[in-house]
Amino acid sequence: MQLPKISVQGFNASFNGKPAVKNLDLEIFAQERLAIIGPASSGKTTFLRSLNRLNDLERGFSHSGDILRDGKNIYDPDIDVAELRRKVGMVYAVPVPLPWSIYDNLVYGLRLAGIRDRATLDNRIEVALRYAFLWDEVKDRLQEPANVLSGGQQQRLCIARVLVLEPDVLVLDEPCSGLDPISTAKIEDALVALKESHSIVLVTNNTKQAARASDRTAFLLLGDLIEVGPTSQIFTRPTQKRTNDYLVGQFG
Amino acid sequence: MRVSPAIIQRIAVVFMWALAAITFAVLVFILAYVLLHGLPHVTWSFLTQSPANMGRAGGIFPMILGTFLVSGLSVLVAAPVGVATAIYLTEYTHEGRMTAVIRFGADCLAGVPSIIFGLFGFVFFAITLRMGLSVLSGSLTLALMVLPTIIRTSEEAIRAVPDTYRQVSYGLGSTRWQMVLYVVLRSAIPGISTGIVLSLGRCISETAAVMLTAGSALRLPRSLFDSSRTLALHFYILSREGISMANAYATASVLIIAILALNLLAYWLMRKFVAKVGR
Amino acid sequence: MKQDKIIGAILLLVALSAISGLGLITVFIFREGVPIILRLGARQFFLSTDWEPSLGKFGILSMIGGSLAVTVGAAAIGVVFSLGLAIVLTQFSPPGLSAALKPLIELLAGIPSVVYGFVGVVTLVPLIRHTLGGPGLSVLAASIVLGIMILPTITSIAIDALQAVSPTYLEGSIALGATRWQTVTMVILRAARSGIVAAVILGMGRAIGETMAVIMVAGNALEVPHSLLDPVRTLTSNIALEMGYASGAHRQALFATGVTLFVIITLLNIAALGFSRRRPARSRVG
Amino acid sequence: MLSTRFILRALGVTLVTLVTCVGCDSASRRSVGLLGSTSLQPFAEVLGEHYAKKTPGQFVEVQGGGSTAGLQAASHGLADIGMCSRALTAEEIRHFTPILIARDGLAIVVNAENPVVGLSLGQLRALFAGRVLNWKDVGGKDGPVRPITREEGSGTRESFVRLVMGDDRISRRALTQESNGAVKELVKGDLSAIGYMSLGLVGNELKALRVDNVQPTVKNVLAGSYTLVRPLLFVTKGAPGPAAQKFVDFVLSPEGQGLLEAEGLVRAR
Repeated sequence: MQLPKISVQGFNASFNGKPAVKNLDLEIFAQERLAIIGPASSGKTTFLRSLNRLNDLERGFSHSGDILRDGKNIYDPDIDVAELRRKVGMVYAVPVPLPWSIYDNLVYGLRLAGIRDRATLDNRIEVALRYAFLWDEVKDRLQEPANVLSGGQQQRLCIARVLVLEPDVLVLDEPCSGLDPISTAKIEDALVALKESHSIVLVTNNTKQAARASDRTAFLLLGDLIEVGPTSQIFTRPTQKRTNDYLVGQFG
Repeated sequence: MRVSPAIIQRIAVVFMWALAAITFAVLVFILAYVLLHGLPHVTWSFLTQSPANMGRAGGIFPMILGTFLVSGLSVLVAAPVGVATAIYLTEYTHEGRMTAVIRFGADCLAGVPSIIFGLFGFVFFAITLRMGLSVLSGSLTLALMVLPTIIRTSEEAIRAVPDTYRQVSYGLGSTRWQMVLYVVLRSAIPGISTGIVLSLGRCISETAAVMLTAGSALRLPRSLFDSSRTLALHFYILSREGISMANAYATASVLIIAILALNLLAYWLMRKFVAKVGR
Repeated sequence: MKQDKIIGAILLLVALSAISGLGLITVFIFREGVPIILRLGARQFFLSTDWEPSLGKFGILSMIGGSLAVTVGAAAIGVVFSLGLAIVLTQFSPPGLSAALKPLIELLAGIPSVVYGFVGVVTLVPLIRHTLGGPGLSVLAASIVLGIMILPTITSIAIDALQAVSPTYLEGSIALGATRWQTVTMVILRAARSGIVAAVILGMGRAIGETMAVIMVAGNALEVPHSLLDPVRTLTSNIALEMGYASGAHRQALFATGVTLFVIITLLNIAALGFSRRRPARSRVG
Repeated sequence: MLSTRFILRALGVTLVTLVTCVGCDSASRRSVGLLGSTSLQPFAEVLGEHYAKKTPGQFVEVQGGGSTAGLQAASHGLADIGMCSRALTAEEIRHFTPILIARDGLAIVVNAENPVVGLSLGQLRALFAGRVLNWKDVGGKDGPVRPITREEGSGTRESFVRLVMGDDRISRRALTQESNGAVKELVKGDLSAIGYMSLGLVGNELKALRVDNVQPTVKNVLAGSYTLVRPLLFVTKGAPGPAAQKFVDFVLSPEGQGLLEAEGLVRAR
């Protein structure tokens, strides 16, 4: 069995003393798509934002336990948080293009990392845009403002913006919540291709999407991990009653 | 007989529109009064020559330059300080005792009348720091005076930048400072500029504080340690000493046109800003 | 991160130095002005109307009274017009028109005070003198000029306060059968009350601190005014009139006048701050 | 990016400006600095203008501030010469060297429509002290008297008090104006007003009253018959420096005196 890309061990997270994630143990492997499902406020997003330490910026956030990435605890004091965030790329529920041109959006992360070489920038952008199935749509209009793109295009731009940094983990927080079925399908297709070279964590409210677009599924409820397993098994033969209740629509 | 509420409303609205009409009529009257009396005397040579015969003849070039120096320098000093303060308040700390102290200080400073700034600048900059009545004393005094405006408008502009932008920037691996510099300031600059432009307008209009700190020398200032008379003060002296009404009106016209231009600029920047952050 | 901590510390330092200006002002004004108040006694200084610097008499009661008179007058005029404007622009005007008129109010705030004073002297003062009598330079003239000058301050803050009232109030009230005007007077003004009071207080602070325009139109006589048509001297004009010449005790007394003004205005500011609810802390991540 | 460039550029400009300006010393750039009486300021500006034209490389910087401020400035070295439009007090004479550059008649002015043509010194005193409140008591039309005075510390006011008021105090109801021009405007527009100002500034829109039957004219001042006269002084602390002395010499020369006379003042000698 291969080593996990990310290994979460006894991880707790709380805001102002109120626990959001409780004693979580979970492994995320390379080349897999892990879906996290669960009703609202069950700690999905908190968990996701712990993976790139975005929660550190929230007031009153505290945590315990370890999250190992390639065997190294990401909460160690000698971790370069900026570097971590580049390698654990995050896509938000609502597409947020910065109010600049498409090109500036794409190169922003690279410039932050100190990469200025024009050829490298252009090359990385093309690769990322192709991954996100956006290249053909924007290759001739990179200097146009990003907010003229459609919602689906904007979200794929946001994915590409993360991909130019060549992350090895991609975390997506309900990336298709505001999108139409066609845009959603495009993003799900992109994830299939991306999984070859990335670990993908996909938080979603849409159980059908989890069933379609993931290899394994984890079910969180009120901060507790109830069950995790291959997607096909979770959706057909959940071992926990609460998982089954959720999937048939008993709550949430 | 009871008057119906609809009629009362109609009367009230007519009354309030009348008040509004009077207000705008006063504005138009003041502008027209000054410009009609003054513009005929504003010629190219009036703008480019030095005054002669204590301002009875000649032009106002030294005052234009003096105004430009005093206001420009004060904004140049106040803007970085004010914007930095606003950044601190919005991006580098949480609401707490420190922000309360800073905000209270800024609010109090905003209420201090200009004559007090003048007294202070006179004692502190001109005498204690031995800068004399000079462009430097005047501009530092004015810088202190417009600081609260710059802090407040910058803070508002920075707060208007959506939080999601900050999230995205962090997510792409920026430090806080990079985020502030590249995302927040870049979006907030039109809004911040609006405050700076309005502050520039206040500096140009100010009389009491510059009278006590920058002095009233008629000559072209050659250095920041020279005294210089600003346009507003020149207008005041010309009109009050009864030296030359024509030149007083002309000076006031130049002043008013500068203010109009700055207000237009501020308005344009504001619209640009609103369009940018999509409020 | 370490770099961010350093930058944060630098920014804090800048912020503190920015407001240290207030401390410096307080220290310098008080250092120059307070000794003479102590020497003469607060009674002699604040409660006497006898101001005769050449005889060593420094009583500023009439100036305090004068400042209050013109400030109250200005507030009365300013409030009526500002509230009317604020209400009509927020409640009864098409949005396009309001958007076009608001910059004009800003412009009114941008006109230099010397220009207000001057136009007041050449138009308003003779008008008062010929129609109402008296010297023209008067409490009334100063109140009108100051009223116009503080109008933009009060109006813009009042507009903010009125706009902050939740639209559900309006809908709820209209649904109960009230007219828009009834809603404004009974619901919206009440909800925006504290903001409006803060606006008025800040406006009064501006009026009491205004100098150049007041010197020009108030007449500056030392006698306590008995009517609106009498001339009046304010704290600010007392300072600006005599500062250029003053030395020794006279100069100290003028700084003490400044101290008085400073204290009054700071109290007004604190009152206004108390009334204007502080903006709620932003829920923030960055 | 835009913001960094902008901020860096702004900082750079500030720094360069400050450095260049700290480098240059202001005193070396002006030849003579004058500060003081606002009554004298316009005349000094005229003198300075001609002086600068006549002697290339020389600049005269003139500041207002008032007579007393002028004395202080001279004593602190803030200015080379203080300007004073009143006689020095006994105390002041011990500290300063006065140079009489001209004399100035003090004109009593009323509205041109006011029928009164002359007043005695006593009547004048009673009007300004507020003892006489109606013009008809001094031979005018029925109507209130509105005395207009200058601000405390003004050389014009102090001269007026010394020459006219004696032990009386100026009425507290007197309107106080901060400049000759403002007094002039007010008297021009108000039938009831009475004020005082420099004879040279009266112009032809106001009526200058006879005092004790003497018409206020330059001739009468020179002859000594018009008694409301004040000295206009340049004041230095000790002997003036060479540059200041050269300017003083110019002012006292026939050319300088001629300029002052043309402005309506009365020559020093």
